[in-house]
Amino acid sequence: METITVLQWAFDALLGAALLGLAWWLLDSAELFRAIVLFIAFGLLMALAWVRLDAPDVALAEAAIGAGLTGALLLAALARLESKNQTKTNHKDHRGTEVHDGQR
Amino acid sequence: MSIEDIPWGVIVILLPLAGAVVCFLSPQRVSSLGLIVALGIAVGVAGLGWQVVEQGAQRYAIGGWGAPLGIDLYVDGLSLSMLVMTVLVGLGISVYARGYFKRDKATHFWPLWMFLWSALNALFLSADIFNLYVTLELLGLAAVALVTLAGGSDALISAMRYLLVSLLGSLACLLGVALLYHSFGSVDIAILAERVQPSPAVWAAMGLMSAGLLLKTALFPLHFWLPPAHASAPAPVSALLSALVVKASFYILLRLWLEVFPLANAALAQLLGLLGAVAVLWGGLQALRQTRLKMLIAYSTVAQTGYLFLAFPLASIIGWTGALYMLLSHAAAKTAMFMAAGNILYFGGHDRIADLDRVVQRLPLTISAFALAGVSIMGLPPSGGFISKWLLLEAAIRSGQWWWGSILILGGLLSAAWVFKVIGYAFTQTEAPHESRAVPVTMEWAALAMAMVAILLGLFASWPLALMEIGLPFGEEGAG
Amino acid sequence: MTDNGKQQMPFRLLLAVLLSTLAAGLGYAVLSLPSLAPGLSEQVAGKLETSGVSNPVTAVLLNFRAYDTLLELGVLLLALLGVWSLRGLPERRESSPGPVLDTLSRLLVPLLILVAGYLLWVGAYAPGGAFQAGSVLGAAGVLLLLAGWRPGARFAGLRLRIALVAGLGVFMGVGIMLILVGGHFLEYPPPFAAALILLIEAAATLSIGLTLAALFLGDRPETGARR
Amino acid sequence: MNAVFLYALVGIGLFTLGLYALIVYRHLLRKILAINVMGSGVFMVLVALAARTQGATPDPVPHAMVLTGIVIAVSATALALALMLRLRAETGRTEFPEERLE
Repeated sequence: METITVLQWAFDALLGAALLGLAWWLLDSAELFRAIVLFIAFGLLMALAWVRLDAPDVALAEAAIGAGLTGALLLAALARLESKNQTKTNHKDHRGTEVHDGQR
Repeated sequence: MSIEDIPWGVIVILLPLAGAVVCFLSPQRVSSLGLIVALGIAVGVAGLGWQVVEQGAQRYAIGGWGAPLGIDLYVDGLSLSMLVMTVLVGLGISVYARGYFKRDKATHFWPLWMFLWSALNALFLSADIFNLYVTLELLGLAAVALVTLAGGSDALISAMRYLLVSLLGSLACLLGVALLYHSFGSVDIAILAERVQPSPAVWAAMGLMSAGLLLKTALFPLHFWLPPAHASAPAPVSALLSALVVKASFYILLRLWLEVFPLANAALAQLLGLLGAVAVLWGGLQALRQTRLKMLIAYSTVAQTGYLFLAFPLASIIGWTGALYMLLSHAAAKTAMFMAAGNILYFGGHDRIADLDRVVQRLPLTISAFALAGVSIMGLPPSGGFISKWLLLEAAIRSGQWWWGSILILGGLLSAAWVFKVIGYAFTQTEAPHESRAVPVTMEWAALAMAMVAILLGLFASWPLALMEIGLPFGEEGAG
Repeated sequence: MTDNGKQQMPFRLLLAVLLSTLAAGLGYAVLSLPSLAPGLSEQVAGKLETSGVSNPVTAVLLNFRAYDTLLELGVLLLALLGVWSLRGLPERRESSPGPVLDTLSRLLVPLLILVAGYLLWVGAYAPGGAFQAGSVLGAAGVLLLLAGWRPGARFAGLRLRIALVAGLGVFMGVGIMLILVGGHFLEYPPPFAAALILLIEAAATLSIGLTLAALFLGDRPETGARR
Repeated sequence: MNAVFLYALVGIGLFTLGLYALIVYRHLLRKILAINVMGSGVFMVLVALAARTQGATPDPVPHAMVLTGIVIAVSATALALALMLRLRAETGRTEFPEERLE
């Protein structure tokens, strides 16, 4: 019994520290791509924390929305930011064909 | 179900929400649909008003559960005044927007505006602080999306800043809500008011929620985001933001301050009053310095918001009433001013004050609207602005803090200076020739009608004043 | 980007000091709360019988505080309207999905739809419900979009819009119907509560999933058809 | 102090950390990430303190509130990202103009 509580304590403390550390790391990372990947990892750790706090409903939603969909949104936005970076001029001409592809 | 039992409050929230859905589904007929919904909301608010006048303040338990388990709607004189203000401004804006927004813009404007209206009504009726957070988010996102309709880099930059500020404010509020819920086991305002005890958590909640709401209300020095956002939005949206959206967060602050945080100490109230006074002077001076009409009007909103906070150090029924009256008459007058600016922009394609070029001859109704609204903003009789300043002055003298009264007079002088500056340029001929296009008549009349509302608030003050007292939102005489 | 675009050092230090004070104050406030507080758990447990579901979180979300959830569906739809009103987003980099992603999506999408249905169903008595199900459905949509699928003209018009507002529409419709039969707004009669909640959740799941996928896509599907 | 308060304090930490990053970093994507971290912090406070019940099951009301909050957060994030992309397309920048101190 004793060891279990100690272990739980250690786990909670570790998880809390990891959350704070990961938050700092992701916000301060020089590269945006890495920041987003770390954010997704942060979301997954949050889900773990929700499980520890007996909130399985929140854990599910966090894993699916917080980490999953928000992560996908962020990565898609970053891809668009960078695609704009590389092909700034010829993108407009490109556009029409792409839209037609999409219609099929 | 008899007519007394019709839940008008629910109708007033759902009607614009359903309107948003219908406008989204049928983009071809948005303007007509929107106007019909607006009229429906007017009927709903009239029904609710009748109920409140006849039966006093009302509470409605959604889902039949009742607080603390469920969410309640609550309407008294204060919330009813806000709803009536929203309907008056909303009808004006709806008529105006029919002329202002063309095809594609209109299909985007109407559903967003309906969402915004629904959020406002839900906010003014909510008795539950978590629900208030949800309505705040709904309101903030709708407002940001509306600002972006203007297109262009100015509008996009200020919309982005507005969005971040709005989210920050809401999150601060939500943390406050969390602390209050975990202190007292309820998010219902009335129950919190009964249970609240001074404690570190309550202080922290008060600080967080006040800071978040002050940021959203744009009280000096947290006003930095407001002038660019309000100035770069399309004119009807600027009117909505200045007249209604800023007032919504002030309303929540007022409710919390009156009910949940009455233990707030006098020093904090003095601080809010001081910031309000600085806002009046700073906003007025900045307005005077602007070269663009819409930017000028936006800075005037910073100043006029300042007046609202003068009521906090006075803390008397008459002071609160004065602030509420200021809120209502500013809503009408500022709507008229932004509409007038929109007309000028629509007409000449620019809003440079120095190049107004005898616009008074071309748009006489518009300039009359601007001037009449100016009367109320300056606080001259007979206008709503005058009544509110009179009430605030009386409260200042009664509480022995006459110096707040001097702010009212100084602020009025600053407003007078910029109103006359603009009107002066409207009479002056400039050399620069410019193209012009005809302004739809409805847009001119809408501006004039809103200005008339601001004046009528001064001529018939007794009716709105009686309305505000229903349910004693500001407490009883002697208790304040 | 050497300092990844930060403000100047003295400003950052001052801010760090200020915010540490804020954190200390807030931390003190949190620690001052009593270590035992039931909140509303007893009331929820007391009324759970009549709520129509046995998962207390679902009961709160779809019955006791259903009004919040209704407005929240409004927020989701509003965000999509806001994104759609911003025309001219930069185009995404369209790369051909490749055989792996293509096969993966063929395998995973039906599975995800199945999982969404399962989560929707168990939400009544176990962790799960409309939001979790909707977001899994949204993930399926994202996967389809990544694999290069785009809504064709058949889906992009009114049908898509109806599906997007289904959750909010059914929610409001049920609420109003309950007023018309003499109750309060969203006051489910206990015998019908389970069925009504499932109906609302099913519509909400569809709308949430589609809205999330549409938010991922960004541009309004019809604009492509018109140009 | 028990684990409940530990997590609540972590929540406060995330809130302030996010606030710091929101003010200090200029790139809009970082500001959006910062807002999300702040939000996670608030949700953490809400859920952690809900576990202060006598029995095994925590108070479900804050859990429901957080579910609502998560959906609102993803909606706001989506809008913010689209606005950022639009801003980039219009002005070529992903930061606010210099002169204003955020």
